[in-house]
Amino acid sequence: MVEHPTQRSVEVKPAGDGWVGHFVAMASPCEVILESADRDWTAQVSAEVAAEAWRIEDKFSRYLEGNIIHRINNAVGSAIEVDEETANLLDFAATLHELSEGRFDITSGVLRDVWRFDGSDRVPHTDSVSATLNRVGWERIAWQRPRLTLQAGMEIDLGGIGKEYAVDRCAGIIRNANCGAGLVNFGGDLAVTGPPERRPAWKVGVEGDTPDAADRLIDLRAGALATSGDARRFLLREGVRYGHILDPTTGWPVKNAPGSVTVAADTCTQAGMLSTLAMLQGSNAEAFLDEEAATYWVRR
Amino acid sequence: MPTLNKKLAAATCALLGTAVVTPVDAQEEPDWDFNTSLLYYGESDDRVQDLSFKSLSRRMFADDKYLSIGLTVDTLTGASPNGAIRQDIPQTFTRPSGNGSYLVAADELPLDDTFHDTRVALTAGWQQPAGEKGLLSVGVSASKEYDYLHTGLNASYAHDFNNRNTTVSAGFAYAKDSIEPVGGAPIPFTEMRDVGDLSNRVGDQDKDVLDFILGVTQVVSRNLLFQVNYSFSRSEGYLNNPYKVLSLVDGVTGDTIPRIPGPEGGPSGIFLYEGRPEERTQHSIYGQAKYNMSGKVLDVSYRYMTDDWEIDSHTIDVRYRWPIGDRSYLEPHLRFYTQTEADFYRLSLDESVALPGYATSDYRMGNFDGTTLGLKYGWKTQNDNEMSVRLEWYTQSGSVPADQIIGNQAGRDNYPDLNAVIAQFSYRF
Amino acid sequence: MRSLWRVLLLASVLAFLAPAAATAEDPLNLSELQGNVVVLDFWASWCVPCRRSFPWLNKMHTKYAENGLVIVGINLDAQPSDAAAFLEKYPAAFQIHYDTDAVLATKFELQGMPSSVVIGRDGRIMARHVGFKVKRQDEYEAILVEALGENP
Amino acid sequence: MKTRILMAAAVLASCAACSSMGVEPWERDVLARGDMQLTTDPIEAATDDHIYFSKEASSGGRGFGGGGCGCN
Repeated sequence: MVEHPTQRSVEVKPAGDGWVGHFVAMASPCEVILESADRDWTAQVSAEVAAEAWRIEDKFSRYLEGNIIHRINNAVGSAIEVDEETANLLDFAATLHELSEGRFDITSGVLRDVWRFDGSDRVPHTDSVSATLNRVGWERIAWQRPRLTLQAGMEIDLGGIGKEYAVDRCAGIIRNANCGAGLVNFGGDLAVTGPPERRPAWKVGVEGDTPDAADRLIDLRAGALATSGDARRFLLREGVRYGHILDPTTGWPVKNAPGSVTVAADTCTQAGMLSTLAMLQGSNAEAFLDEEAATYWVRR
Repeated sequence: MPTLNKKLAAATCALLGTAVVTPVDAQEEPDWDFNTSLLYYGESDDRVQDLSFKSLSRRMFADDKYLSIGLTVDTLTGASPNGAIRQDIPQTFTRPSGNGSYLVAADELPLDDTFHDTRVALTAGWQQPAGEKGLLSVGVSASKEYDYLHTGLNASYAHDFNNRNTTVSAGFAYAKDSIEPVGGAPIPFTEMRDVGDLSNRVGDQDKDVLDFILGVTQVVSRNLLFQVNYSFSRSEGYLNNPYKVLSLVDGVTGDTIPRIPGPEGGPSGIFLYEGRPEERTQHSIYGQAKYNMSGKVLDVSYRYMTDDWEIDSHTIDVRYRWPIGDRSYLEPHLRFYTQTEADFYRLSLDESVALPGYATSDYRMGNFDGTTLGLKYGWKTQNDNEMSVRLEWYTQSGSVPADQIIGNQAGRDNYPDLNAVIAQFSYRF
Repeated sequence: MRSLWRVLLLASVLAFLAPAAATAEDPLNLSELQGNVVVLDFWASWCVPCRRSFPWLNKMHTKYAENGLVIVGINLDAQPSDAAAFLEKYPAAFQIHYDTDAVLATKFELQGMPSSVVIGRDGRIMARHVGFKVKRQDEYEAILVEALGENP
Repeated sequence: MKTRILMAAAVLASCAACSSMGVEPWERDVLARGDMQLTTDPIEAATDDHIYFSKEASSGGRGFGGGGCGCN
C-alpha cells in the first residue's frame, strides 16, 4: 500500500515562555522545542527542520514510488548507481552488519511478508519463513560504492537508521542556527543541542522498568535518546510469546528480547543502533549494553 | 573495552560528518539521598577523643515508601576516670586486661588510658504508609566494639487525626547486648588484683533493654506545632561498668587504704570494682515546640526523666535558626541539663562501715549540671545540596554530697569536671 | 522492524511545555466547560506528592484532550511566584488557575493535598481523590475513561 | 508509681485538647519546610543523642535513646 503524505504543515504553539514547532514526519508526531521567546524565529527554524525531515522521509521511505529505495528494490538484479548520501548510509549499514555479526541487516525487511505482530496466534509455518530467508542477507548483495546490485526479489529498508539519522541532521540545523539550546523529537527519538539556559536540564520521561512502574525522569543536558522495541507488538501461541524483533540470520523472533530498550548517546544514530543491537541480543541485552559502557534503561 | 561502541561512534561520525559533538550528559533522577557527617568530639586534659564518620542514606520508592541505611564508624582514644579518688601521693592501678599497670601522679585524677576502641554501627529501616492515615516504620540495628556487641529491633506506628493536624504515635524498641570486658568481668566489690591475677573475673555478660514511646504531635497554627512524648525504658542484666572501681578509704582520714603491689606491679591501694543493680526502669516526658516567626524558627524542648535508681534529670534545649538570604542560615544552640545522683553513688567506700548493696563512683551517676553552647552555620551548595558546620562547647560541673566527704577528702576537687568540644561537618546530597 | 510510534515518550517530553495560558484571576465558571469532563487538581509547590501527579496529568491531557477532557491545575500557593518556580521545574501541559485565597479549596472542602475532583459532562461530581499514588494510576485513568463515556 | 500515671495523663490530656487547633490542608506551606520539621537534621540529632547518652544518665525523649554502646 502506498501512503501519500497528508497535507504537510508546521504549527507553532506557545509553551511556557517559549514556542514549540509541531509537524508529522515518518508516521510520528515531531516537535522542535527552542528556548528563544521569538515566535517567528521558532517558526522559521521549525520549518527548516520539518523540510529536512520530509526530504529524508521522501527519499528513503520504501512506501513511496520513484525514490532511490524504490529504484533499488525494483532493479531486478541490475546495478544501480546511488548518490553520496545514500552511499554513506549503505556504508554505515555495511559496517553495522559486520559489527553485529549479521544480526543487523537492512535486507531483512521482507520477513514482514510472513510475520504479522498483531497479538494473534498466527505464527508462520517454518517452510514459509525459510523460503523468505532465501531473499535475506547483506552478503548476497554486491556493494562497490557507488554501485549497488540486489538479487531479484530482495529489498532493502533504511527504516532502522532513517529516523535517528533525520533527528541528528535536524539537531545540526538547530545548532547551525545558533539560537540557543533546542530539542528535536521524532516520536520519542530525540536529541538536544545543549543544556537549557534557565533550568538544570531537559526533563524527558522514559517508561518504567515494568508495565505498572512509574515513568522514569531523565535529566538530559546534552546528547540524544533513542528507543527501540514496542511491548505491544507480539504473537502468542501455546503460551509462548513471540516478540516482534526478528533475527535476520534465523528469520525467527529473538528469544525473550526486552519489551523496549532506551539508550542515551552522543548522537541519536548511535543511540538508536545500540538500542537495536541490544534488542537483538535477547536475554543478554543488559550485558551487551554494560559491556559497551552505554547509558540505558531496559523494560522487560 | 567498548570496542563495538567505539567503531559505531566512528561510523556515525563518518555518516553525519559532524565535527563537534558534545558528549552525552544524561542521568536518571537519583532516588537515593545521602546525609553524611564527620564529627570530632574532644574532652580537655587528654580525656576521651572521638572521631566519627556517620552516613544516613535513604531510598524513596513509589508512594512514600522509604528504605534507610545508617552507618557509623567511631574511633575512640584518650582516657577516662577509673572511679578512684585523688590522693596526694602517686597511685598505681592494674590495666583492665590484667597484664600491665599504669601510674597516676600525686593530686591527679586517676585516669585509665587503655581506652582505645573502634566502634562500627549499622542501622536499617523501612517506612511505608499504612492505609490513608497511618505510617508504619520498622528497623534493625547492630553495633560492635572490641568489648561490646549490640543488636536491636524497633517498630512504630503513627496515625493522623482531624485532617492530619493531630498525629498519635506509639513505638517500641528491644535491644540485646552482650558485654565481653577485656580480661573478663570483675565480680562486684572484689579487690583490684595484681598484674596477671584474673581470679576475680567471670565470663561474658549480657543485658537487654525494652523501650516504649507514646507521643502526640499537634499542629496549632500555620507557624506553630508541638509534640509531647512519654517514654518508658526497662534495662535488665549486666548494667555495671567493668572498668570502674571505688577507693576503699580510712573512716577518719578519708585516705585510700594502702597496699603493696605484687612483683610485676599492681594496685597501690585497695580498689573495689563497682556493682550496680541488675535492672533499671526509666520514665521520661518530653515536650518540643517549633515556632516560625516570618522565616526565623525557634525550636524549644524540655525533658524530665526519673528512674528507680533515684536519678531525676531536667533537660532544656533551645535552637534559633536565623536564615541569611534564602541559601544559608545561622543557628545558635543552648542546652542546659541537670541530674541528681543515683542513690548508690559513692565518692569512696568507708572500710569501717559495712559495704552497701550497690555502689558506683562513675561521674555519670553523680550529681552534675551540663551546659552546651553551640553555633551552626548551614548553606546550600551550587547544585542545591546542603552543607553545614557546627561548633559546640559542652561542660559538666558536679558536686559530691557533703555527707560523703571524709577527712582529707574535704580539701580536694572530688568531682571530675568535664570540658568538651563538639565540631561537626555535614553534607546532604 | 521497530515501531516508529512511541506515544508515551512524546507525551512525557510534552511535559516540557508550560501551561497553555495562565488564566486571569476570574474564577472558574464551570458552566462554560459543561459537556466536557473536567478534572480539578488542587496542588501547591510545597506539596511533594503533587510533583508526582504532574507527569501523569500531562499524559492524560495529551491522551484525552481531543475527547473532551479538560484538566485544570488549581494552585493554592500563598505566593503565585512559588508556583511559577515550581512550573519551571515541573511543567504542566494543562491550564493553571490561581486560587490564592482558597475560595475553591474551601468550596470543595479539601481533605488533603493534592486533591482532585472529576466532574462529568453533566456537571455532576463523579469522583474525588486525596493524595496521588503512582500504583493507582490505572485506576484514576479508568475513572476518566468511564467519565468520557461513549467516545473514549 | 504515681509519676508514671501522671506522665501518661499529661500526654493524653494534651491529645484531648487537640481537636480545636489546626490548619486546613492547603495551609501547610510553612509546616512543609525542612527547617520546620521536628527533627530537621537527623544526623545531628543522632549524634547528640549518642554523645549525651554516653555522658549523662538520661537518654532519648525525642525518640528511642542513642544507646547500643559500651559507654554506659
